[in-house]
Amino acid sequence: MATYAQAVRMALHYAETHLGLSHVFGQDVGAPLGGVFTATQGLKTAWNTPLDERGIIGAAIGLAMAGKRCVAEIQFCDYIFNTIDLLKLAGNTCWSSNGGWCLPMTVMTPVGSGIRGSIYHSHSFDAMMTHIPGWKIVMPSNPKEAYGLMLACLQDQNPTMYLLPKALIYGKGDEAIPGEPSLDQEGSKQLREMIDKPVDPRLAAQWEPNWPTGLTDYTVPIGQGRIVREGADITVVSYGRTLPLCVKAAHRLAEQGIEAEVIDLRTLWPYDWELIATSILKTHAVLYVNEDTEVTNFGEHLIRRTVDELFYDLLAKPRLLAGEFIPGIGLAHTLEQASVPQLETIEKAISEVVAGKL
Amino acid sequence: MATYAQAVRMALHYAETHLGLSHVFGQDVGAPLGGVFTATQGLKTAWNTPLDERGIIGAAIGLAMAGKRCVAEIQFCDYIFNTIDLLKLAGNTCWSSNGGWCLPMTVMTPVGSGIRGSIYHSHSFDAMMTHIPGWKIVMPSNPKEAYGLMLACLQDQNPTMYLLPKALIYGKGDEAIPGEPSLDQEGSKQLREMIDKPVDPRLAAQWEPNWPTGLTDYTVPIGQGRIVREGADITVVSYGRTLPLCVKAAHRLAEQGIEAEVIDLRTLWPYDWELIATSILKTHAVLYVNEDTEVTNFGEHLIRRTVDELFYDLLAKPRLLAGEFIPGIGLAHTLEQASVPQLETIEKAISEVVAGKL
Amino acid sequence: MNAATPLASSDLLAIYDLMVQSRILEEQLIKMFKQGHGFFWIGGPGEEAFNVPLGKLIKKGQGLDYDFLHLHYRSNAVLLAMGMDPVDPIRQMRNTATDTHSGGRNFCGHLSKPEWNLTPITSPIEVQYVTAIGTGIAQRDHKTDAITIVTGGDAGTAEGDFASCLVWSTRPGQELPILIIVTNNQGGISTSYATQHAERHIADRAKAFGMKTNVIDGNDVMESYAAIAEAMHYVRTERKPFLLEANVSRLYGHSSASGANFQAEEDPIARFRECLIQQNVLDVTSIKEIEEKHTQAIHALISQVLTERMPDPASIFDYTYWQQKGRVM
Amino acid sequence: MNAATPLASSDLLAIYDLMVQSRILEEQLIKMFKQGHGFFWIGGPGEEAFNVPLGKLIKKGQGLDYDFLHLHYRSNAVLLAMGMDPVDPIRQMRNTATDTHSGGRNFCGHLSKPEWNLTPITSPIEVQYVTAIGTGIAQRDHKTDAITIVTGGDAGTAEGDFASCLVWSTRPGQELPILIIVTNNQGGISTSYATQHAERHIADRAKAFGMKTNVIDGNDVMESYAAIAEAMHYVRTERKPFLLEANVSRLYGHSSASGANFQAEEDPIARFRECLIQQNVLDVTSIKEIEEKHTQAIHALISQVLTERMPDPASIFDYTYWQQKGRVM
Ligand SMILES: Cc1ncc(C[n+]2csc(CCOP(=O)(O)OP(=O)(O)O)c2C)c(N)n1
Ligand SMILES: Cc1ncc(C[n+]2csc(CCOP(=O)(O)OP(=O)(O)O)c2C)c(N)n1
Ligand SMILES: [Mg+2]
Ligand SMILES: [Mg+2]
Repeated sequence: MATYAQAVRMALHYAETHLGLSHVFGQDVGAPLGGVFTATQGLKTAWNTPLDERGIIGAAIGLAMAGKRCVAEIQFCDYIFNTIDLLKLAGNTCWSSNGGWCLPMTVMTPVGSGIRGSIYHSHSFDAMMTHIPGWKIVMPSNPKEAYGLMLACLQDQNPTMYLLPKALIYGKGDEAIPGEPSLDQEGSKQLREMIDKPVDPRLAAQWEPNWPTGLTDYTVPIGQGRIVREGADITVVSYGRTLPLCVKAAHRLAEQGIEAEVIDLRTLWPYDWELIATSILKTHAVLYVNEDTEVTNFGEHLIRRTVDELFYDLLAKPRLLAGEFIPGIGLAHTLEQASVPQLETIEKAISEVVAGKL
Repeated sequence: MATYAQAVRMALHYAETHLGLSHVFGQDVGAPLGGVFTATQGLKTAWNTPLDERGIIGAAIGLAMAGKRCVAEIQFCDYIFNTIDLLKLAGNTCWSSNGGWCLPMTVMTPVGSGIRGSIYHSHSFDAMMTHIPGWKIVMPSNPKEAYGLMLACLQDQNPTMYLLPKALIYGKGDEAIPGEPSLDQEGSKQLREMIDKPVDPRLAAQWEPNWPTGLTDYTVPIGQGRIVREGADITVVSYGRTLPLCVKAAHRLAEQGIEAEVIDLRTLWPYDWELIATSILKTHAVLYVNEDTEVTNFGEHLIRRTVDELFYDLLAKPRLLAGEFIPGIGLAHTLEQASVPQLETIEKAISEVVAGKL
Repeated sequence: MNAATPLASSDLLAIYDLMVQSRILEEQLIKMFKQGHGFFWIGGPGEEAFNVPLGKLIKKGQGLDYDFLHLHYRSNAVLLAMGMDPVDPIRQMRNTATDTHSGGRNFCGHLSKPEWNLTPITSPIEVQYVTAIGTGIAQRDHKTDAITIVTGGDAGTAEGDFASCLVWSTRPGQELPILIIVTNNQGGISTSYATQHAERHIADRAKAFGMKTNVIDGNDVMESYAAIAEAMHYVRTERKPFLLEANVSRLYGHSSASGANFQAEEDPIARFRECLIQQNVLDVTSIKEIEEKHTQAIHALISQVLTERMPDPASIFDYTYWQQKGRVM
Repeated sequence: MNAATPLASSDLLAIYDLMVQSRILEEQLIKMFKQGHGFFWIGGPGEEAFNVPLGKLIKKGQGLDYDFLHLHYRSNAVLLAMGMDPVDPIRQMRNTATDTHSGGRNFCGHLSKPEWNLTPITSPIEVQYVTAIGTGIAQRDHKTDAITIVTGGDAGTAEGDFASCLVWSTRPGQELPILIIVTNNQGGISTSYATQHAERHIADRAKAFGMKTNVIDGNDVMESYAAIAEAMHYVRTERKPFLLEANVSRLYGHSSASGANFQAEEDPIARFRECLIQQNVLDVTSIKEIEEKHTQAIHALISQVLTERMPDPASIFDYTYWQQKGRVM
């Protein structure tokens, strides 16, 4: 049973052996560390860069121009904000050249709170990123789809942004990635022994990964959301760290007779409006949940779209639950909890929307 | 009758002589050019920097830390996107130090379309900027308020972002800045002779500005919008280049019996919600207009707020008219016109919202 | 032509011819701007003595076995020397739908040509110095003599991206085959180099990284040709970076934003012309003929382009994604 | 103490005492992390021989007549040498409401102290090199001997901001009084300097700008003290920048993220201790006494801090703006 980090690693391994992925790079991405979250351990194409985010994104653009498939990592999305011009450039290159150039490149970066990362290891990036045209943006919330969406990115002809919710990174899913050892405890242990680099430096120095042989081209198509839980009372749309919390909240509320339909958006752009709209037409109420700060937030776009297209179908006002509009997430437990949606606040917001239905 | 550029220049002159403004800097901001839009000509504290936006914003932060008042210019907002991390840093410094440091600094940058600026001289910055906590953000739409809001920025203890709609920069207003020569043609000529640098290089080399002596501390408070035109049928909220177009559209629609109330937001953050809400409670319909690209747009925040607080007071669905979600604004006239709101599209959107009222 | 052999008269004449063509083209583009046939002009008059030899020496083609180009907005002459049809910049100036480089979307001087590995020239100063890293990496990994070439102005070297290129191209054991070029015209828009830069030569900044460098008179055709050839030879064979700084003129100011009027700086064409006259390669008649030939040809092209259609408003959505047409959502 | 006179025994002892205090504090902070009394540790064990002299030589105070500090996250010893109460880092480690540097908001090692011109230490690598430009400008314009001091690691010099600082601090006629310090511990988190940097010395990069530089053994107290004093004297009197590169150890790895376990690198305290023993300034008894004194004091402070209150959840909104409390909109 793979963790999220292992799923990414296996997807990258599959891609470097089957899909022509030739460069996986970023700060501490290669040996000895294999990434601060271990997601790039043991990959034959992984290498370490200088400590220079602009160089990293620039290199990815250039590699794509040269026809090379790459995954460039920004160690934390908190450090991507000096490259926004380059992300915009990547997003406008095809358009500016009137279709002359395409940039198949993938940027991967951990986002969000949940590890007590304090001011500079807790940022979200979905709001700003969805404001940049020309990209496709994914944010898987479980290992299996982390695998499948990575393969989708690596087969797209456009720049793709792979947002990795760091709170989930060592967590396991309940669906198997095709080709991984069995889903049980034993399988987890086996997988760990096969593809996790030993912590002991002496063992690590000799170590070679032993990749599962049955990995497949299992792909989650970009642009498709998924109904994670069905329900008739309200549509809850989320992604990333808050998605499993929404599911949990839905289960808890079911005990009180509230049936929430939970959608994992999975792709933030271009997003699955059809799935959302169909669900809202059934439930007549919607709550959007994410943890980016709440002003000029992507959830506000979704609310606008909802109002634009489904205004007269709503029986309650559509709502957004997002991060507080403050300059950072404070280190103390008390502060982090109060800054971004938690299970309790999500549960409360769902109940409130449902209670407000006409 | 001052142009917008002259108004900024006079405000900066007033501030450097009366409010302790000690540094106005950026690319080509000092002599010989005085800014690519002439907004900093003749100022005694204006100087040229290296071609390095990160250095410019960094210098502004440091000057503020040292207790110096400054205005840092980014030549076009199109070139500010590699400094977003520094803007975030400026916005979080007071908060991160738990109130220990304050950063009274002003960044000024031209935004928007309207001069056939093509892909890299037409960008908007209101969406991303309003997503950055800790700043106050203004965007005046006429010379008098350009003056008054600059003085407000220069007296605030926080980082302030002064967005300058470049389409309006050589335009005149119909209200006088206290202290400027008379509002008529003669006054304009006189002001030009007093404070515009001659184009002829030989004259320019000798030139000294002759500042109007009666300039005052006229200030437009940050956080206050203004009703530019009253009306009972719909509230139209805008700022910058599109504001005068909204007013024009309102006048045209009045002939058809539609009375639009037009609000100039003036301050984007913290914005004047009371003014907007009061107006919507009267008109029961609202259109937000800006020209930034439409996904994860600040107008979507305003729609969310509207839905959150006034859902049951709306007789039509609230709407946003913004720039198309494409990677840039094309050079050709046909392309620029089609990419961002114009008089016709604004007029059409207002009519549509009003027509949709229940 | 290559580095070792001196240039034959026919080569010199060909270079001269291209320099004149390029200058006439630029002057006509300025005229188009002044007559209202375009919104903005920026270009390279004054850089022909450097840019034409550069274009001649580029290994032209598509893919890893050809040179990758990350140029800036004064590079029309480079492309003309590579064989670009002069109608291309005219169309871009006029922002017609027929503009093959940007479909009427981008400013003149912002060329893009995948068939020749010309990556899109873009307005933000110096980003080309980081995108060049990527093609450099790809070419380091590939068995070829092709290289990555990146050019930029002097003022722009103050951006961190220039430093990034120095750092990344010299990583020990991972050096990149990049020819880094700085065309130094002693200033940015209105800001002079001397007021902002303590470096005696920008090229000196590369020395701390052990990079080979050269500083040349970019107004001298022979010196430029030889220096470019030598630098290219080094990069092609050693697979390591080289920084070449060329001092050049800027004959019509920064761009139309600063008036695009003639400035009294050294004219590299006049200088080369004198030299060719002295070598008896050129005479008064052929000088006139060359000028007239190009003037007429360019006039004809302008007349043609003025009749071409403007982009369709509905096309604004096209190519946000690869091969996509129409609105996305 | 100043540059010219050799250090008296009492000075040496004071430095040693601070180095030990700092080391014990860091080791106790690591222990707090390992015991779950904090979420993250980063700090400067291994840099004491450089950081304590630096702290001692700073002109401490608030405003333009005192040194402005733009430090990085390994600077606890600098601040202790300036007289900071050791309870401060402990509170930051424990993220209590009583943390005067960030109110429990920021990681340990991220100090901020307006009274001493210590601008907030922040996580993003190298932004301090551009904010330093601003205080440098203010101090250039002010009649004072106070200067701006900026420090950073070796790996981070690959960020463009480091280059920006070189460019801006050497503008001809507008030089800035900045002491630029690079503490070179030969790597970033896991990435070694040798694999990414072709510069023999990082300091060499400043030479192209005509900047004075020095590269020193930052594990040697005497050498560090003398070099810092000399560099400061130059900056204070010449009002020009100076780049000082100090080779230092990193004794507990990068941070708690990499385990925070002891690494076999040269220990500057052990080295200084030997030297003081040989000079008869220290003996075995006083060594023990000093260690015990600090260990006990810090234990007591930790016990105290563990009883202090956590920040109030409602406080998350405070100070988004100057002197503001509570939700803004
Ligand atoms: C990032 C960025 N900042 C500012 C500008 C505006 N601008 C256009 S050209 C120019 C001067 C460039 O000078 P230099 O690099 O020397 O090149 P030159 O034009 O002299 O060839 C400036 C400031 C820009 N295009 N990009
Ligand atoms: C802009 C940015 N990128 C990445 C990181 C993550 N990070 C923290 S410390 C570090 C290594 C820094 O190395 P160096 O500059 O040599 O300083 P040292 O820690 O060795 O003192 C990295 C990559 C960061 N904090 N900021
Ligand atoms: Mg130049
Ligand atoms: Mg280091």
